Amino acid sequence: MNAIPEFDFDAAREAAEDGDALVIDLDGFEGPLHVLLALARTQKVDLLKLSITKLADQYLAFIHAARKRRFSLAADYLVMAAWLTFLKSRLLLPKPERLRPDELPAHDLAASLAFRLAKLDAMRHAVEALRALPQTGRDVFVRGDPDAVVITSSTRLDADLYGLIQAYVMQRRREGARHYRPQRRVDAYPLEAARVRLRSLAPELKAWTPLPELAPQPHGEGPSRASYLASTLSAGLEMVKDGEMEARQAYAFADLYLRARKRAVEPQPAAAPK
Amino acid sequence: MSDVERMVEALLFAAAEPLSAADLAARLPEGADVGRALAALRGRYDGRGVELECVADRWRFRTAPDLAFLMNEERQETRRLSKAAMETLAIIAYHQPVTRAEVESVRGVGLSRGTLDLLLELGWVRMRGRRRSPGRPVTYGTTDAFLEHFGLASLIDLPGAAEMKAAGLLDMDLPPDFDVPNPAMAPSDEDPLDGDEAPEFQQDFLGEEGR
Amino acid sequence: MSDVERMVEALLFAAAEPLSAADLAARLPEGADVGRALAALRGRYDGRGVELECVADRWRFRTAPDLAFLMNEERQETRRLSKAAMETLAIIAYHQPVTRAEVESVRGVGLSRGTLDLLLELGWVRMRGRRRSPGRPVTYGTTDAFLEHFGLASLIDLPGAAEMKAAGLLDMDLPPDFDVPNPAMAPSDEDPLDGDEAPEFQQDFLGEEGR
Repeated sequence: MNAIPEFDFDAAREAAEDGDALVIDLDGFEGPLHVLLALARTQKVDLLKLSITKLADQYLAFIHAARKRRFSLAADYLVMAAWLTFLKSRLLLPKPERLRPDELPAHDLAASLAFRLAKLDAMRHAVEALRALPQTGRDVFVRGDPDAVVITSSTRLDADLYGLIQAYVMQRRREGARHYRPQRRVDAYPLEAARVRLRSLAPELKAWTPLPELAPQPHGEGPSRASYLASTLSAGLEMVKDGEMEARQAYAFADLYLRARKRAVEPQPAAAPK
Repeated sequence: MSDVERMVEALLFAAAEPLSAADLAARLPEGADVGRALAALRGRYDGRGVELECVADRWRFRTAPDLAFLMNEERQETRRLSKAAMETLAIIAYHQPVTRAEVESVRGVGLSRGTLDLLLELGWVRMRGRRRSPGRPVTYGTTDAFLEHFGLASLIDLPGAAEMKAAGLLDMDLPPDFDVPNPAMAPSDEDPLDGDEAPEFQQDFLGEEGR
Repeated sequence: MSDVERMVEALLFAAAEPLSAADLAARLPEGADVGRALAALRGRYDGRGVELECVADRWRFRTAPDLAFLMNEERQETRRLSKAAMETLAIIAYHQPVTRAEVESVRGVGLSRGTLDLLLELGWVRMRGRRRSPGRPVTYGTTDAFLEHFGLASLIDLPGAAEMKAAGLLDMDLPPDFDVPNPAMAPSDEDPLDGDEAPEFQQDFLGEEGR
């Protein structure tokens, strides 16, 4: 996939005007696949017989509507939009295209997407089915007062791998804490230093760069990694506020990316009308 | 009612947790037919206020599901699992052994911190081993506690599992190329022919949002 | 079986303590004839492995007195590994071959005799050899039974730092030099055990504890 085409906003608008677009809140969707599934369900066909081109239009209309309502969309949604546009164009092209050896026929890609949606759909049904099962402690109850002589099952021993590594980490942590010498000063990375450093880096920061790469690396003595990260983030956010940098994060707790803000606003391609 | 049946009934009533047929046999007189006693008891308690049930290959008495409304005093306030956690649980249950990457690929989003560890902490999910594939990723599966909580005798009894399997929906094999690109590793490894199209595409959206 | 009888049965079964007729009536639908249901239930359970009993006007199920012999069996069952045992096992697993003194140094507390014995008895830990260092202390490692129980094909498959992190166990609080040893690549600085180790092991222990 080496061409990321421009969005086909005309098709998207048509789909929207056809009433095919869901009016949706972005809340409640965890990612593009969940949105696609909700859209696909509106086609009311077997997910494996889905019209992918129609789905692509629906999705682009959704993105379009979301942006009109000034939702800030995570990068995942936009990447999916680009990928669907690309897939749609390949599906609509006449066959002759010569495939690169590492390229799959468009119809296989479409079938795979349909399969993924069907699978996610099956899992969401599974969630509903699990929730509907009588659950212990919620719907069904075991004996409230078992006999004093506790009879337990002898054929299982509660020791699992998670417990094992948890026990290991806890001890190593305690071991570390024992060697902690409180008289040693705890160094913090000064915010001013972080500001100066980030400002000096900014001109080179043309690409999205993960925060950990921007923060200085700890070396033996001195501030901890956490302190370097925190001060660099803090300085970065100030610069974002001042319009000098941009920040991106795909979802909560995901890696945070920073880059310098481009000064001149570049001409917009054929974008959505107001 | 046979003696063995009485004994099995008493043991299961007294027990603090489900017992396997082997656990029961170990406490009964030599040669007792545990299987028959369990079948007879199950029939005897059918439709009653308390029923005999098989969970995770072990047996227990429990109240009938339709009487749940009476049990307000016994009901434990359980933390309601988030949608993400429930989906993750379902994917692990139906696909096990399954890797973290596979769970993420089914959902199309990364697992946020706190989802998998919550399930591990609850004791419903466990690490099972490692996949024999490059990188040897750790695989996850469900525990007996999971089956017990949901009242399932075994994994075969997961609702709809047979149908999903028959429809091929539980396969993990996707064509290797089917991969929605990951924005975190965006355009650096792209074909140079297309110049900086991808960054421009980002710029486009940012620009519009900033309007 | 009447509906009220079913409800009374379920309530008594799930209750944490004996219930009076008034307690039951308060939780049943208006107008339910509790007395009749209790009498019917008592008759139904007569002669069974479980009986309905009334003590000081409160009702409860209890196992039939003649079956008490089934319950009296005191079993020393190691169902849950003690915290100390789990921690010791974890250190042996990751740091093997490891001496008793090394285990104690990581844990920061002395290792009680019973803990190591239990692990040896379970067959999860074994004596591996003797360290080539002054005093030639015995080294310990894990067994095939350990691998089997934890679903590991080999020691290489023990979760490493990456998996610990994925499971939410590692965070930035850890010292920067934190690493998880790979026991499959441990250096060989030990001699094989000589023939008849068991008595010597005892001696070894006695000597060490008697210090």
